[in-house]
Amino acid sequence: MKKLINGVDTVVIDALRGMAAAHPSLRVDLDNKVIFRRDAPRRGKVGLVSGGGSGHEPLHGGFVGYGMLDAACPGEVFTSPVPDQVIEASKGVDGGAGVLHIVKNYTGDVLNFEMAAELCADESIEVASVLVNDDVAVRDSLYTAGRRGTGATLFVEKIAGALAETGAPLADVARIGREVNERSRSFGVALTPCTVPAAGKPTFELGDTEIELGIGIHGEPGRTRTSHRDAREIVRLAMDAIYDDLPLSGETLVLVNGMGGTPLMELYILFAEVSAYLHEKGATAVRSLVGNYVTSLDMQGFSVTVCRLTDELTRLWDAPVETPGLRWGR
Amino acid sequence: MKKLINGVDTVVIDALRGMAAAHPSLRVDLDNKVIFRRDAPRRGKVGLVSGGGSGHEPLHGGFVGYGMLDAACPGEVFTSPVPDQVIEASKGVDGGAGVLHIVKNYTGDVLNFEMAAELCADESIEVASVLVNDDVAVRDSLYTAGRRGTGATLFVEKIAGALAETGAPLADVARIGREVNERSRSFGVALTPCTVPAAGKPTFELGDTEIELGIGIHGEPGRTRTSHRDAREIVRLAMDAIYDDLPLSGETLVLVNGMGGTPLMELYILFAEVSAYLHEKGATAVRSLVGNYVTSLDMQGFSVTVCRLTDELTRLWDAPVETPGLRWGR
Amino acid sequence: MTTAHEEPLVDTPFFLAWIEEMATAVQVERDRLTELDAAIGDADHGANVDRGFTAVRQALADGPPETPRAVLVLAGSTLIRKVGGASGPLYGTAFRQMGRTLRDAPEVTLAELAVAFDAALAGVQKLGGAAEGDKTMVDALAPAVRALARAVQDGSKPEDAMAAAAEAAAEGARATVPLQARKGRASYLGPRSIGHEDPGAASTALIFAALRKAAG
Amino acid sequence: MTTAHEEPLVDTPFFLAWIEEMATAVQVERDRLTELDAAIGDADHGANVDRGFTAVRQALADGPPETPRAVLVLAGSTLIRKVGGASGPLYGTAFRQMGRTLRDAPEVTLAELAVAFDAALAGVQKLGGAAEGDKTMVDALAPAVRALARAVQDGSKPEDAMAAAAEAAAEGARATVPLQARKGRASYLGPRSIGHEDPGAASTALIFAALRKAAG
Ligand SMILES: Nc1ncnc2c1ncn2[C@@H]1O[C@H](COP(=O)(O)OP(=O)(O)O)[C@@H](O)[C@H]1O
Ligand SMILES: Nc1ncnc2c1ncn2[C@@H]1O[C@H](COP(=O)(O)OP(=O)(O)O)[C@@H](O)[C@H]1O
Ligand SMILES: [Mg+2]
Ligand SMILES: [Mg+2]
Ligand SMILES: [Mg+2]
Ligand SMILES: [Mg+2]
Repeated sequence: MKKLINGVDTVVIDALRGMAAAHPSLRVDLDNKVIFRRDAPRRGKVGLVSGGGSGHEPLHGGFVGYGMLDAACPGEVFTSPVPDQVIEASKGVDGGAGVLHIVKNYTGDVLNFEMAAELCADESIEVASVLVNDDVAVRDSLYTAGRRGTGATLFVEKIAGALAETGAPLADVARIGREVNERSRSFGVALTPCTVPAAGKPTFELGDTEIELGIGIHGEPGRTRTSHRDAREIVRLAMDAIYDDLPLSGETLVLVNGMGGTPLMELYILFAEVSAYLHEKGATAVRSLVGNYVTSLDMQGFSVTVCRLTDELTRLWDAPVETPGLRWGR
Repeated sequence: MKKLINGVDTVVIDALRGMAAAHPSLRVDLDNKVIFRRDAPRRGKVGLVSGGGSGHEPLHGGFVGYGMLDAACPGEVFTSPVPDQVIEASKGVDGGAGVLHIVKNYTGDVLNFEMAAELCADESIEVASVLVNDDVAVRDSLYTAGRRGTGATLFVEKIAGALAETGAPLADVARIGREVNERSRSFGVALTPCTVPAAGKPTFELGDTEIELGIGIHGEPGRTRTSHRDAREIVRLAMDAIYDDLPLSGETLVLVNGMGGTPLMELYILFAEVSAYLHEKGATAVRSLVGNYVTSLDMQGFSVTVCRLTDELTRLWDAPVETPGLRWGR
Repeated sequence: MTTAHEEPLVDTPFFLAWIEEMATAVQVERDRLTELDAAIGDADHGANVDRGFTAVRQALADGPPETPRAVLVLAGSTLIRKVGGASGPLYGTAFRQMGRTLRDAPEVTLAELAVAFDAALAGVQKLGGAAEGDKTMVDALAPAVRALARAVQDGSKPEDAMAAAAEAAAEGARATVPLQARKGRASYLGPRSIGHEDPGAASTALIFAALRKAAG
Repeated sequence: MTTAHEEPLVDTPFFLAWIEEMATAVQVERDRLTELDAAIGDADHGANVDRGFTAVRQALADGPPETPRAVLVLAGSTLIRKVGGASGPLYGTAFRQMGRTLRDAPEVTLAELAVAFDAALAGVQKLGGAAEGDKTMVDALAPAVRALARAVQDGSKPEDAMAAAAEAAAEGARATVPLQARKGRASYLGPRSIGHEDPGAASTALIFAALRKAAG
């Protein structure tokens, strides 16, 4: 394993040091491992807290700032944060209007955020939660831990963040977050595994002509393994899986997301195919992001996330945002 | 080779289709392979044209837009564009105030841009050029093609673009571009080679415990091969090489740039070390970028670029920019 | 552990020894646990439990509690505070519930310990919602807890009861191999989760093996 | 090619045949050229010249020019317009300069051809600034041009003169192996460029091998 690190045990804290040095708009609490907006808490504004395992950067720390998150709690690599972090973050962003926890649906994330929420309640911090579960590769049934939260997390964070910035109450901010999640679906594909620093070797092996379909963002193998094929066909597999679950039409917001090791050029090639697919179905990508936003360390591959927009969602998407990873309008 | 493409011969055009679909603020001329600002040419404004081989995305196409480039000419992968592209681009952005060509110092880029500039002169388009050659890994001597242009290209494009936006004349825009180049230095390190689609296999082989020092951005091997080591030590090697050439002090602009396959987390770890190194030397990174900006397909590795700022350069760096790859202030 | 009374008693040093054995075991087996997790999860289980029990060992060294209850509650809350992931809250809850069931005395009876283990299992199941057969730590924990209770009821010596629990846990962990996961990350794999041992069940087996070791 | 006159003449079909042979040769050798470029450059030389000569073949098929001059000028400007990189302008200039040196007649003399090749070399050197020994295409081109001129001066038959040029080019390309590059990308490698054949010299050798083939 070759990585640009100082040691497998210090990757998270060393990266936080880098974020602190690079972004004066953030306040990084190295002791508690929490990334705050420098101006948090903001009086009367709902505080948005998200978090999860590290290794998905820029998610979540890169989305802390005006119009998006107030704080992010990075756990160890691929390990959900501990309740203490979430509690510190929640205390630090509570401006009296309550705190929204944005939680990706993984057993670990759910349990740790739940524990934190209970302890916040003990300290009279009002907490609401939005659970993100957009990944159609996993069936939501008695036989699974339910759908995973992946690319839609970014949409939820951006749109709920924009509404919170207007001074909207906690219930409304939570509502819009859930609405975004309900209107969004994702599907991921891997060309290569990734290597967790502490594990020291790739999480799985994949032949030279094989790909994994239906992967999550934790280097886990996907639902099925199949033969590698053209970008056009791979996009069709991904989009069909999404369409089967949520028929697409009208205006959509699309994220073509790299898993960390895929060149931007390839993501644009994929976006062209996604755009053509949508067109065929009578839908349009009126808003889009193409890049590495919700990653899986050095994995090569991509995910595509589609959100069926409403006028309100489009307006909130367009609202100004100023974070290390996403910025416009300011 | 596993890549998310439709065929090795169509990667550039397919990616351009994706850019066209993703960015309404751009006008992509698929026939001539030129990416324009939608509102080009702008009357009275110097037009900025850059270009080079593809495979370095977001450079250059991702830097077309308000406050930066007016057009970019992507060549085939790692192959400089042909003069026709540069001529089309120059014609398309000439608003009567002349055109600045921003050229990275590679034999191919220099020759093709020179030919284009001559033909532009025939058509009465005034052209000035800035040659970017910031890479300290190559000695500028009779025995080399001179220093390569790498990370500083982004600085030149941003800062010259900001000055052009103020309506400054061609000579001034060229002057500031050259000044940025002269005040900037870069050094790159690879952990893995990259794979050029048409070549189908990695450009070199590197052992499990080896790294290449002094690489460029075309998948070429570096100046020397050495053993892998901690991020801190690798950063020291890179920064010493820069410092030997240009002693650092005062306020600097720093780019810690991923080569395409390196996780953002690792880039932040590197940035923490760069920042500590500068501090030790009595310099500060008052402005910075951490991310994949000047890439080499799927290569794992990084480069670091430092520019010694002046008040004027800082002001122009801070000026609004609105491109797919770099955006603030709008 | 003292057996001087009619009813066998388990004392604070025993619990400290148990935790010491656990910390050593997960450290030694860290890579194997991570490899199990790489196959059907996200390759962090070894690192997670190692980080957790190392922190517990440290917390106990910093201020050694005086009762089994306090040892277990401190261990549990340390796990919750240091591990993260799914296993952090689950193991943390297990130890905390175990501790909270006990009287705050320097020694507890074997029967009380059996009840405490039952509370651990109940805590894990309440929090995680997993039943036996879902391919989780519950598949090692539940049979181990049952085996201990049965042995205690049968009047076994402490070391025999704990050995029975360790064997049941190991057997339960092995038995997860052919199962398809229905909880946790491995459930995302659907049928592809079959054929691999569950990492949490494997670490639970280590915890009970440590119990047997601590019993001498 | 006709040799009916006292002085041997080279006609348009010969030049067309030459280009056809070149296009075939670089297509066949595309991967080898790219591998040479991967070792000391950026792994695109095979793709570059293949794309270029395929485009030249197409341009000639679309509107076959009637004179050697027109064939060469069209070939040169097509290369400039389609290749990019360092080799595009350099090869493009070589062919254009060659053509522009010739009279606009359907046949040219061997002596005129030798002069044209000399112009090609001069064009490449003026544009790229490389001297012999810098480990570039010039290391194959210069000796080939000299060999051709010498053979013509010695009154050799066209096929012999071209064979001599081809041999000199091949020898020149081989001789780049031990050199350290001083121009082009390979120069970035410093001493590490030693031990590899220069890709541009290798493709130049192919161009002269094609010349010999076209001569029969
Ligand atoms: N709902 C659950 N109930 C009980 N145990 C669970 C549950 N979900 C996961 N586990 C256990 O947790 C283990 C994984 O722990 P770990 O790898 O540390 O956390 P994560 O899955 O968050 O990466 C699984 O092997 C399984 O035994
Ligand atoms: N200054 C120069 N003069 C002559 N030939 C050169 C010069 N620079 C490069 N070359 C030739 O060009 C070849 C590389 O061509 P190619 O790979 O197509 O372009 P690039 O180097 O731009 O990728 C080299 O092998 C060398 O023979
Ligand atoms: Mg985990
Ligand atoms: Mg090239
Ligand atoms: Mg795990
Ligand atoms: Mg090349």
